[in-house]
Amino acid sequence: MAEIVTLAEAVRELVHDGDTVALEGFTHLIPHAAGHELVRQRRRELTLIRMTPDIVYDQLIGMGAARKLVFSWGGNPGVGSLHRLRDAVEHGWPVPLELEEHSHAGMAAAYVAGAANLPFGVLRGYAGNDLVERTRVATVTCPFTGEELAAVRALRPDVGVVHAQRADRHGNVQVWGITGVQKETVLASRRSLATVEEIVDELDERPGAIVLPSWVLDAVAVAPGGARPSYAHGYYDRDNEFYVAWDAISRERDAFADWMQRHVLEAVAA
Amino acid sequence: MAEIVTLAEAVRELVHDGDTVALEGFTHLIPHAAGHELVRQRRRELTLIRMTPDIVYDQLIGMGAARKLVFSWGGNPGVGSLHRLRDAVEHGWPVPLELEEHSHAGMAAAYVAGAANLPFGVLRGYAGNDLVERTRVATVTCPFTGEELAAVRALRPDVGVVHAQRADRHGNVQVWGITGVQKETVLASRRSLATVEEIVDELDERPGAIVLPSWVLDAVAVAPGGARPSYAHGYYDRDNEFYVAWDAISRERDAFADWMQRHVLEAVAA
Amino acid sequence: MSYTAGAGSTESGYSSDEIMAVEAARRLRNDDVCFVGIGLPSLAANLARRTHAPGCVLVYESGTIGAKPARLPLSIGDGELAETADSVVSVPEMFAYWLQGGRIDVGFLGAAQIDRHGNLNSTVIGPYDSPKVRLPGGGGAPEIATSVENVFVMLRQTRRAFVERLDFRTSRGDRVRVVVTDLGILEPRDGELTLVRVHPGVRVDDVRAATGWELAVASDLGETTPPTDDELAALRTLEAA
Amino acid sequence: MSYTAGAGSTESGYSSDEIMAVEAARRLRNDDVCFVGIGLPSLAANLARRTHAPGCVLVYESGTIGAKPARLPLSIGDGELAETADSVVSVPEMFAYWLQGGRIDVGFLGAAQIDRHGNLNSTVIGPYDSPKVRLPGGGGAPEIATSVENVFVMLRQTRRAFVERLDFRTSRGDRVRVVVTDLGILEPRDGELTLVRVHPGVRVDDVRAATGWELAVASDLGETTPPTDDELAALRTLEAA
Repeated sequence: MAEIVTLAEAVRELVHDGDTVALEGFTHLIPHAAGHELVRQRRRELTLIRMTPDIVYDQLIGMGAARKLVFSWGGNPGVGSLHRLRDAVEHGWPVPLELEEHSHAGMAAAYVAGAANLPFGVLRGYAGNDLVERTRVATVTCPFTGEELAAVRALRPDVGVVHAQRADRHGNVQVWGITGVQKETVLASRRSLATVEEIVDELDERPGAIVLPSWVLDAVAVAPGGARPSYAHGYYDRDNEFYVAWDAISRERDAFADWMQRHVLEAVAA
Repeated sequence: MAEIVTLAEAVRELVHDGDTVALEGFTHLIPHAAGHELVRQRRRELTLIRMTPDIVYDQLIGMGAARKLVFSWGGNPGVGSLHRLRDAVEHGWPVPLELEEHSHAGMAAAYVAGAANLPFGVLRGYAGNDLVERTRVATVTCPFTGEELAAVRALRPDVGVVHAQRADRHGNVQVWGITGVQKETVLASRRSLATVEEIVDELDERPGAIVLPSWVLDAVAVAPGGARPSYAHGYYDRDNEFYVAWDAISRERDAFADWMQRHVLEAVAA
Repeated sequence: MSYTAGAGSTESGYSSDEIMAVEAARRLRNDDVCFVGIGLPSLAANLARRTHAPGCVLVYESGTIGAKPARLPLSIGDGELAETADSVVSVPEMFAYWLQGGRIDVGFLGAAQIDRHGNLNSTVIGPYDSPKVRLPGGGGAPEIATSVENVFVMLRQTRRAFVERLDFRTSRGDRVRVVVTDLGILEPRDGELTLVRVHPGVRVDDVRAATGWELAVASDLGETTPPTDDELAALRTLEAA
Repeated sequence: MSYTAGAGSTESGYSSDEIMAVEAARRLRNDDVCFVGIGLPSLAANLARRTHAPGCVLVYESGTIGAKPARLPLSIGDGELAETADSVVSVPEMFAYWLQGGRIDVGFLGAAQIDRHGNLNSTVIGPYDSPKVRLPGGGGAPEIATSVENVFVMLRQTRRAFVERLDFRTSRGDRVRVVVTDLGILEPRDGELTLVRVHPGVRVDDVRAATGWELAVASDLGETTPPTDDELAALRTLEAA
């Protein structure tokens, strides 16, 4: 059963230095508030997993929280590069960053395998490209047809973190709109945290909603606006202007550090 | 794009003698009307696939439509045996029936593989039982951990048939309530048919609904009550009494044949 | 899985089905997530929810997670299960993420035959290729037996069912924690199902006579606590709904 | 995939982005199911829906199937895509059932580098382990390139982008049917990308100068039909929304 706690408590309890942590949310419901709490609590040596590392991972990487990134597309969607990610990869600043790079299809299959308690996932993928030499991909042979397919090792993060619209008082969590790989992230992870916009008495039905039962989560924390500048369908829109603005904020190390100091380190946890 | 046609036309066009046909619907939305049309059109030598062959498959088997059954649980839920299935297996009446027997988990994985265009599915299954010698299960070794897992050959039916609540005039089909393996059945099959309770102008949103886009279906046919004695969530309830009554109707060959003559062969197609 | 609903009221004021349901229900804990079949398992799990274990989560293989039916369903896919569930998932997801994913604490199984190791047969009586009786088959059982932590078996005890040698092994028995029968309770001890409780009024010899192998009996054999008035009242309310 | 939105209006009354979007849109058919990236591909696909191909189905990798956005999304997961979609599925389902499942007719790709065989690099400039420029990476591209029937590439033509040898091969080129650039149209002929059309006002030598390999030019080289007034009007309405 999920305990309903503060975000600061949840992060303190669930995430330790050196952990493998997945903060997921495919464009929608990206858990920014949880990422900022990791920064405030000065987590280090994390292996960060995320299909689409974007601003929140740029921030974590720029603050030196990560030693490794497992990902499939690392950019600022619709804008361009992530400058802190590039600085870490290109110049090892502030600390070197090891990469484990996948395709979206491969990473999705790896999450599915993790959620399904399988050691590997199978896909028609990684064919005829150089990724296969750079990532943990193997080959399996179909025992019926002899065809060779790609195998990816299951993702089993120490901690999975997602943001969702709301929870009830038992800690059952409801998500709607684009649900991405949130369910797989929670089910594949050893421990899991959902931040939510609000807690309500009753999760009345919403079209397209999925429910993560309380008993698959360890903690639920209220974090209103916790996805910003990403969005929470039905609560607030994506702050497209901030995504564009991030390009300038993050380009120089000093400007980035100033921004983080003012907007994250000196901010109060939800 | 799905064509909206009569059930008789759809079956005539899509299902041929000797085809491999899956009529799915897990307890809910079982495509009885489509099964009856297969009986009326006297299809023969079918390989019938279904996780839970129940009354409609008992009827098809008793009428001699099938030469093979691929399944994982063949009974009358909450009641007992399927007498026509038993008669075919135990006495070869009216024609011998070959069995390919799975577990639910194995068959679900095989449908998923079919829908995902993979030649096989992987599961932790078929362990320590005699099924493995009786079915098409193989072993794959995890290239990362060395663990051995079960592999099932993908299901790729010639025709997949499902029943759903409704379609719009473009042939987009909406299903809600227990959705079973309906999506996988349609996506795994070379040709597919959805029967629906009704056609509406607009598929307004329903909690828990999935939509099968028109362009993954070949035909949509209106068949009001087409799941009876199974049920259509939001339209009519399961006819539990008929499930109980079927035990007596189906026990003797003559009584069964009479019932089929009166209720299926002499009935008019929807 | 299907269970025959044969009741058969006894002089003691409750039927053998009722004591089976009560005994199984007592073994469910408030924080258990339970994979429920139709018939006695569903009765037992719903009874537990109405008595000591209101938090017990019922999962039906049709995809309904956290179902809270007011009436007992006839099938594992009745509409009420979907209407009252916290979440309804597809059947492939149910078997991959929830069962195989290790999310289920307790799974109920029935069968036509059981052996002393808790292995079960729900496939066929006689040879597979020329069966005397073709049974419905495994369904969810093969993987329930290997994916849940605790398997509870509910089965009427007869020599035809409790056999020295199965005609077919549908599921393995190594996670069977208890076998609840109409005569008593068996639990694995030293790798073999052992009679640990008899129901009130049942003699050990009755149980031996209903078992096709030489039955091990626990040195600390006890008697089942009869269903309480509260348990019976809750059970009958449930059955009447 | 991200595309730089650099417009650059020409004397001819339309920008190079506009002719690229129009030329890509013209190649979409009314019954195509199209996997759309952000930027120019999204512009092209939405333009096709508003002109000759209203039935064209837009699929975004975020899981939105049949999205009908009124405004152009900035990301592939904007809320409007979910709101207007026929169906929203999970990301794993999108890649397994829909892309790998062979349900998509046309996929758009961009890249930082392309070679004469249509192989693409969107991963890194320079050596992988000590890159000059670390690019965002493959995302959906590696499997789009092998799972859809027809790959359409949209890319501004420069010697830096059209290279003799990729620094990294992110996706293979054997399903690339057309490369739409700001200078013209390339199609594979005899296993090599060949210039088959130049845009109005562009000379073949301009295209050669912007290509890092010795460019093959079709013997039947033609000129692109300029965007019509209707196309430009629809495009600008879309961009202004």
